[in-house]
Formats: sequence, structure tokens, C-alpha cells
Amino acid sequence: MSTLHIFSKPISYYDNERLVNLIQQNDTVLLVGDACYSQKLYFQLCDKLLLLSDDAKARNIEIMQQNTAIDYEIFVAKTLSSSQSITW
Amino acid sequence: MSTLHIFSKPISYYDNERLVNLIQQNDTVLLVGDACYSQKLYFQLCDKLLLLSDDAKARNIEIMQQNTAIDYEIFVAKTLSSSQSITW
Amino acid sequence: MARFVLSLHCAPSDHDTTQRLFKFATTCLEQGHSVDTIFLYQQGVYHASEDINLATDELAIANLWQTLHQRGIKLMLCITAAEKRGLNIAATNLFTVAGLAEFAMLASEADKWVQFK
Amino acid sequence: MARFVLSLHCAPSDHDTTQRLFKFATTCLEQGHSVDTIFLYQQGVYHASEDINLATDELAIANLWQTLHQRGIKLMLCITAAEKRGLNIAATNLFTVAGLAEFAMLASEADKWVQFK
Amino acid sequence: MINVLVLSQHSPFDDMHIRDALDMTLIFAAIEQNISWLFTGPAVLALKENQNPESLGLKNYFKSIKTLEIYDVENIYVCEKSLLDYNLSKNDLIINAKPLNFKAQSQLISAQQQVVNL
Amino acid sequence: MINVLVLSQHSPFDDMHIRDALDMTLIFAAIEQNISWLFTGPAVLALKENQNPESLGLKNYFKSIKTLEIYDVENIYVCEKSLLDYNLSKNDLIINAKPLNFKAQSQLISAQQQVVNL
Repeated sequence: MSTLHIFSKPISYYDNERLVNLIQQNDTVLLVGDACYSQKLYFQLCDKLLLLSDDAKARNIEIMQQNTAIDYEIFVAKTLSSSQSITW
Repeated sequence: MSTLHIFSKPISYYDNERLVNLIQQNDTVLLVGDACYSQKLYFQLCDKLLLLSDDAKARNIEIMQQNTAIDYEIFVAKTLSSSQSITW
Repeated sequence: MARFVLSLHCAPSDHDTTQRLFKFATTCLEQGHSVDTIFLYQQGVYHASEDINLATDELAIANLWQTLHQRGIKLMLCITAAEKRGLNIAATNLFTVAGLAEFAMLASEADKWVQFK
Repeated sequence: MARFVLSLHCAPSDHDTTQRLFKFATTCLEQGHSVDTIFLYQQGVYHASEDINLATDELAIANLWQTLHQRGIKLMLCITAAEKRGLNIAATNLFTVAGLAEFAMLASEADKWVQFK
Repeated sequence: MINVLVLSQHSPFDDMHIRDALDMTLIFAAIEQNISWLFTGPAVLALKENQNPESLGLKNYFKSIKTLEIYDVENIYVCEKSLLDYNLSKNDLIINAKPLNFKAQSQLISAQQQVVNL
Repeated sequence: MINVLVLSQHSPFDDMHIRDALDMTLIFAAIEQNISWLFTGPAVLALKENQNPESLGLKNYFKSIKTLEIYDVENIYVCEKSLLDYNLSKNDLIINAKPLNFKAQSQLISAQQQVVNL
């Protein structure tokens, strides 16, 4: 089981260095809201990202090939399949 | 004439890289509130810092030799002797 | 089917987070899960104000809370957080004033607690 | 002697910024300067709430505003910011409800505008 | 007439920061002061084209930004480095904003009587 | 009984973040859950000794942090790296908090049912 890390702001809002060290290989990183704008920079935290589809679309963000757009059903399902979630 | 830059939070709250480039040689950097905790790290922005004395004392912070403690009279005077102030 | 509690930590001026909380909560219900409470904490308590006055092209926050309430979700706010922040606790709309302990007990029984901020 | 305007941008739960604004404003007056207004903007508008309820070991915020008011400083708040955030603009304590233009004119005439947040 | 600079550093939907800055900019223009607006860091994203906040139920304040020129607000600036950070070019922006390097931003700041960071 | 972790990342007088986290920690202890509290980043400064907020008129909530042990809150953790960043050692802290490296922090997180970031 792994942790779901939820980010809602561009990565410059957070302390990357600590986060890089806290996020584990098998954890999931989900970008919602304004975090979607910096999907490229979030790669330093995790090499596979989920983006909340509605939020990305409203911001005219094309989801990069290696990333995955998810809807609210999957968002809810991910919180259940993770051992714990952290809203950063 | 120069700019007065006022910071109230530890430096990790800000985008250092942009600030380093925006603060000029002859500008003044004033640390108030929780910014006083990171006087050492603020040297990357400016090599001479002012700290608001009351705020530093309440936090049990010893002011480093190269920095200067100021009271509210000097705080007010500094806003007047600077061309403009920015509260970051 | 799982039991959720959700907490909201940002002021009503953060419309983006508000719409996300709404969609997450309604999706939980549509998937057959239960949402035992939505709890206002920190700046989130201001959502219970009866004086929010928004233009028609803004997010219809009042309608969102009305919908969540009608679907049976218990809307709660933290009394300590509210008193310190100046919310009128005698007029809190659809929200019930509660102690932190009441929420903590619901959170302890829930399968998942998801924060929105 | 100079003319100041000051603006406050954080919620009343930020006691540290509040005490700093108070000391700065009173020092301005003691130094013979004038403070043409203190203006509440963004989350600062919640300072005008009449329902802030703090224990006696907390910063006596109400007293600070009372003192500033008694010393003749015009306390103002932004109506647009207040309506969106749920402040009851019919009960704003010592603060006068004003449009942004009113403040902007004072700021344009002042020698210095200092923000607190 | 004084020079006033509004500084925006927050991302587009972070609370109402950009909208508060927009209101402030418009008001200073209305009372005929020499107003400038500088977007830096994630705030530059508020100028990105083809965004559609209505799909989330949110107000489309980008439309109001587009009308700034009508209100004679012509001094709109963006941080060149921040555009790069978010892969934006001048042509991806909804208004005609002037990209500034750090030195030019410092000069802009130095020319002001008041700087307000919202 | 479930494992709940309160996470603090804000500086001591940034709004009421640390105080909100303190309240949350005490409540979960009171209802007899297995509560832990992790201080990381500038939040570690809330554990620095000899601070005197009364001199600013502010409530001294550090006194309440000191009483955590009385309420059987024993799982207090600090980020080792953050202590270094602020030149603090374990002996400069007002309570007996366990310094954790990043790996141990990740393990702590993995052991929780709920993690709340305040």
C-alpha cells in the first residue's frame, strides 16, 4: 500500500527538497487545481503523475503523454486504494 | 534612493531565485515577525540586514554581528527615507 | 462501501477549492459511499457566514452547500476556530456548530479523511 | 511631517501581524506624522467583524482598534472584498465601509503606503 | 499623478489574489494615476490564453483582464524568466504584455512612488 | 484505535497554524487515538526554547506544547534536516521530541490511517 499525495498549487509554493525526500517510489502524486500548471516541474517528485481532468481542461492544459488524466470517480477510488492521503 | 524590502516569514516561504535578482545592491532588507528566524539564510538576498528588535527578542533570536536591530522609530524612518517599500 | 469525512480549510474566497470539494463529495455519494461530515476548520469556518454576497457570474457557493445538505451530509464547523475568527456562531446557515472532539470521533470511525485546501 | 496610509491583508487570526501594524501606526503618530487611513483588504476585512471572541490571554485586538480609532485614525474596509468573503457589512464595529476608489485616492495623496500581511 | 505598481505573484485561482490585483489596477486607472501591473512567478499564468474557468462554475475574470486596454491600462509587464518557467511565449498571452528581465523589473520598481503586492 | 498523524509545516506565528495543530493533537489524545505530531520545515521553530510571545501581547502557546506529555502525547517528532536548517539541536527544544531523518518520516507516514496537514 502507498500514500496519495495531493497538490493544488504550482510546485514553487512548496519546499521541494523536503518533498522529494518524503515521497516514495510507489506513492501516487495527484495534481489538482493550479498544480496542473506545473506538471513538468512535478516530475522531480515522481515520474508518473495523475492530473484531475476537469481542473486541467479549465486551464487549457494538455496532459503530457507519460501522465494520466483522471475523473472524480478515480480520484475517490484512489483515496480508497491508498493507505493514506496527504493534502500538501 | 533605494527600495525597502520587508519580509515577515522564513525565507522558505518565498521564491528566492526571483528575489535575489530583484533586490539591488543599495536596497534595504528588513526582517520582521517570523522572518527573523532565518536571518542567516537571508544573506543570500542582501549582505546587511535589519531586524525588528521587538519581534526578534520575543523569538529569542540573537542578532548577528553584521546585522542591525531597529525599533519602530527607525522602521518608520526607513519607510520615509526609501523611495518605495515592498511587503513581500 | 466506505465512510468518508472531508474537511475544508480555506476561506470562501477560494472558489476553486470549493467546487472541487463539492464534486468530490457528490461523487462519493454517487459511488455508494457515505460522507459522514464535511467539517469547516481554520479559515474554512467563514463558509458558514450568512452574509456572503456574490454576483450571478460567480460560483454559486450557497447552492452547492444547499445540495450537499439536501443529500444528507452533515455540515459542521469548529466552534473554537469560529470564535477566534469572528464568525457569528448564532447564524451559521446550514452548518452545525460543533466541538473539535465531535469531529475527531467521526474522523476516527471513518475509513478516509480527505482535506481540501 | 509625512502622510501615511496603511493596509492590512491578513485575517484576524494572524495576531503577530496585527500587533505590528498597531505599533507601526502609533509610532507614526508619536513621530508627528499622520496616518490618513488604515484600510482592510483581502482577508483583512474580517477584522471588522463584531463577533471576534478571544480569551483574556490572547492579543486584545478589539482594544488595539479602539486605541487607533480614538487617536483619530480613519478605519476603513473594502466593501467588495467584504461582500465576497461574508462579512456582515451592516455591523462593522469602528470600521467604515468604503469603496476601493476612496482608498486609492487617499493612497495617491499619501507620501507612503505600507502594507501589513 | 503618481506612479503605482501592482505586483502579482500568486497562481490564477489561488484565492482571489489576481482578481484583487485587477480591481486595484482598474481603480488607480479610474482615478487617473499612472498605474502599472507586473506579473511574476505563477501569476503569469493568469495571462495564458484559452482558459475556461466557467467549466468549473468559476467566474471568467480573464475576460476583464482582456479589457484593460479599453480602460487605458497600458503598462502591463510580465517576468521574462517566469514565462520561460511555464513554457509561455509572448504570443500565448491574452493581452499585449511586455516581458521584462530582472534588471528591467528592478528599474520599474525604482520608478514607483507606491508598490502594492497583492 | 487508529493511528493519526498531525503534520506541521508553518512557522510559529504564521496565522494560527501551529495552534490549530496543537488543538487537533490534544483532541485525538483525549478520545484515545494513537496520535503523533511531526514538525517539519519552519514548524520546528515552535519547539525552540525561551521564546517570549507575551512581550508582543501574544498568547504563549508554547506553554501548552510543554504540557503535551501530561496528556499522554508522547509521539512528538521533528525533521532532523529542518533542525539543522535552523541551527537547533535536540537540547534546544522545549519538549522531548524525536529527530527523524527522511526515511523514518516516510515510515511514520506509512504507519498512519489518517494524516492531517494543518
